[in-house]
Amino acid sequence: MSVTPNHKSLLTLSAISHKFDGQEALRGIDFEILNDDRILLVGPNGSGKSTLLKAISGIITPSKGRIFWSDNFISAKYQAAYFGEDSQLYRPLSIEENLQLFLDVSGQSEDLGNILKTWDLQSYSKTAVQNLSRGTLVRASLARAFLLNRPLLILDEPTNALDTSGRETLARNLDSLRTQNRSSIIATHDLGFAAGFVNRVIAIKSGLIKRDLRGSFEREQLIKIYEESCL
Amino acid sequence: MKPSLFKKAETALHLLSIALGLYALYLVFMVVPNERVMGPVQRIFYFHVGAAMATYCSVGLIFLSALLHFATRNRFWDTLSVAAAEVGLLFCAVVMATGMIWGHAAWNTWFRWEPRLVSFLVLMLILIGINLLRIFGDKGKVANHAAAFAILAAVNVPLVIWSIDLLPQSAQLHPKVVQDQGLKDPSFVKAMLFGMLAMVSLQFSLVFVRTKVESVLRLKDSI
Amino acid sequence: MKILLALLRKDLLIEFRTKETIFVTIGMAILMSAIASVGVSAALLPPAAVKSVLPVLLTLSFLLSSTISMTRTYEYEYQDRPLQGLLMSGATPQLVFVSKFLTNFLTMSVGTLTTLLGFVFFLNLSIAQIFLPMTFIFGLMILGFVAIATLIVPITFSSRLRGVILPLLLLPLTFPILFGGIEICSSLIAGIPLDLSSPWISLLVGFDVLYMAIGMNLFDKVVIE
Amino acid sequence: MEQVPNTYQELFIAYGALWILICTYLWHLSRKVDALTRRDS
Repeated sequence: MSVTPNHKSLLTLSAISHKFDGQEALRGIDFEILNDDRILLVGPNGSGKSTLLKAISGIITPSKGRIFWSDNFISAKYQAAYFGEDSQLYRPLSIEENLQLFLDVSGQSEDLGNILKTWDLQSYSKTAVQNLSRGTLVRASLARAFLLNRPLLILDEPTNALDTSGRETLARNLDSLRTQNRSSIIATHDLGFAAGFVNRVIAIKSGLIKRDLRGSFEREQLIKIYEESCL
Repeated sequence: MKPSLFKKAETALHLLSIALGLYALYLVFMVVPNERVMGPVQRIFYFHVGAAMATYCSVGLIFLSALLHFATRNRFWDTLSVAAAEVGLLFCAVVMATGMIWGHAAWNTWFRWEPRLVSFLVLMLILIGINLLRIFGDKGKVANHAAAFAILAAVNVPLVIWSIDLLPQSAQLHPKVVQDQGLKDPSFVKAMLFGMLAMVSLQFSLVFVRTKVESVLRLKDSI
Repeated sequence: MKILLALLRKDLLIEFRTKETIFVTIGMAILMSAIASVGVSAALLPPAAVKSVLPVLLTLSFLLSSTISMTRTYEYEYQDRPLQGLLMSGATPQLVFVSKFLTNFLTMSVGTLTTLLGFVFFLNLSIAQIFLPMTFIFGLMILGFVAIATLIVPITFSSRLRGVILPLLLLPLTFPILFGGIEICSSLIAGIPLDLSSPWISLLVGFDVLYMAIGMNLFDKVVIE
Repeated sequence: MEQVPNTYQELFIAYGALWILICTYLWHLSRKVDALTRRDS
């Protein structure tokens, strides 16, 4: 996989394997993420997708192997922004208070108003997170992940609970990633959604990488790749 | 270390515990004269102090393995701290039991509120806590949690001893045998020394074997 | 510093919006002081005996009511893993610990104050002149207690016995506070003015500083997945 | 107080035997553990 000149390596995974209470989630993963990669991670349930994403984000430390972030990034433990099945928002607080908290904590001073507008959450901004519908909660959590301007954005099954307008908002924000030169890695079964956006596909099955292809893909190609490598 | 080296070291350790134990028993029962005031029951004293030394040794081991667990990612220190916690609790119970037997014989009360027994009572509660945490801890995180709690507990021991020393003198009833060198006869000191050595060496062999058992258990779990 | 303020604002907001820990603390405080006072007055002790037994009752009620009310403090840090989100967005574990520590200190002080007032009310004690030194001593005790509890609660939180195991782990570590509290309170009640050079004060202060430092450094080891 | 003997021959033998029993049983257990690990790996 030749690295074209203007692509810079963001991070490298070497021999990542992870085992918890007896069963092996990952069995030796090696690949490199470049700074403008838009990766689609596909694989059947239980193939280790979420474990891999949690390992990259730093939530779990893999039992074997290391993750090397390339040189000039801060040496902090957490380098990526992560969205997963936990919304990582405080239930008794409102969306506005939550997002303001995450802005302050990450030392950024973006305007909260337009963040709410881009994710059309203005009408819910005052209600406590625990009273929100599943879709709004996912949008709020996506807003939290997107507002952290980190070099890598990790999205684990973002489209599950989103309605059509939610998916459009997500697609719009993903496109804006391209301009901000931030790479992303998305795990989803909604191949149609990812088709126009991703420039690299990684297929994973029972803890091992089966395919790693670059280029732009149509929906049918993605389905073919998925069927060949994962079924 | 090569496995055969381990095995040699272990046999040496077991032999040492047997030898030290026998010699200490010999000193206590055959050589040491009766203590004038308390008579033969005083002979339990040597193993009471020995067990106390073994308990402090275990607490030291727990503290050390907790620090090293955080310093290195090696899982061995976690198995060692499991073993040290259990053996520590065992010897702490021995200290309490021998203390009470001796207390009952000397002052016919089961539990005198004097400093040494109080600090061991607190230590026993702490060791019970450590072992409880091991049993009921969350499988993935218990290693870190137990190590963190071990550091909290180990740091607490000197504080407890300091606060007991500050207690007004009225509570001091413990025979100051050790401190004010009540031991007239030199064989008393020798017996006490070997009592300590025997108990500490038994403690190390127990920890050694328990660590091996623990690592086998973990091997079984992870297959 | 700005991060600490944001974290404090978050903790206080949760506290006053859900009001769970505050109500549990005050409830436990009133309950403990009521039980102790009923016991004391039922025993028809002469005033002198009440004065001598008061320090241990005060300290015990403080320890027990605080332990039980501490179990609620991490409830919202683990639902949907927001604490993990915070750590991943740049909040250092030390700051999170300090902010939790200060919030818990606040709620526990309210609880202890209620215990004190409960005793004054139920046993109609006249401790007006020693009220200030008493609150100072209890302040020191709460600092040490909360420093340990803020670290142990997350440990027990992920164990199967959640709230039940907390007293078993926490109370043995608070014996120095128990001894210190009883000694200083009894000298206060006996009328000896509080002298800051007494070894008990240095024990309590040493205890607080030591456990705050340990708590800050061990917090991230206890919270990570 | 009547003359209390200074040496306790039979106690020494009893406790000595008990002590040896404990240590050798411990040793035996550890040998069994070694055998177990050899067979497993």
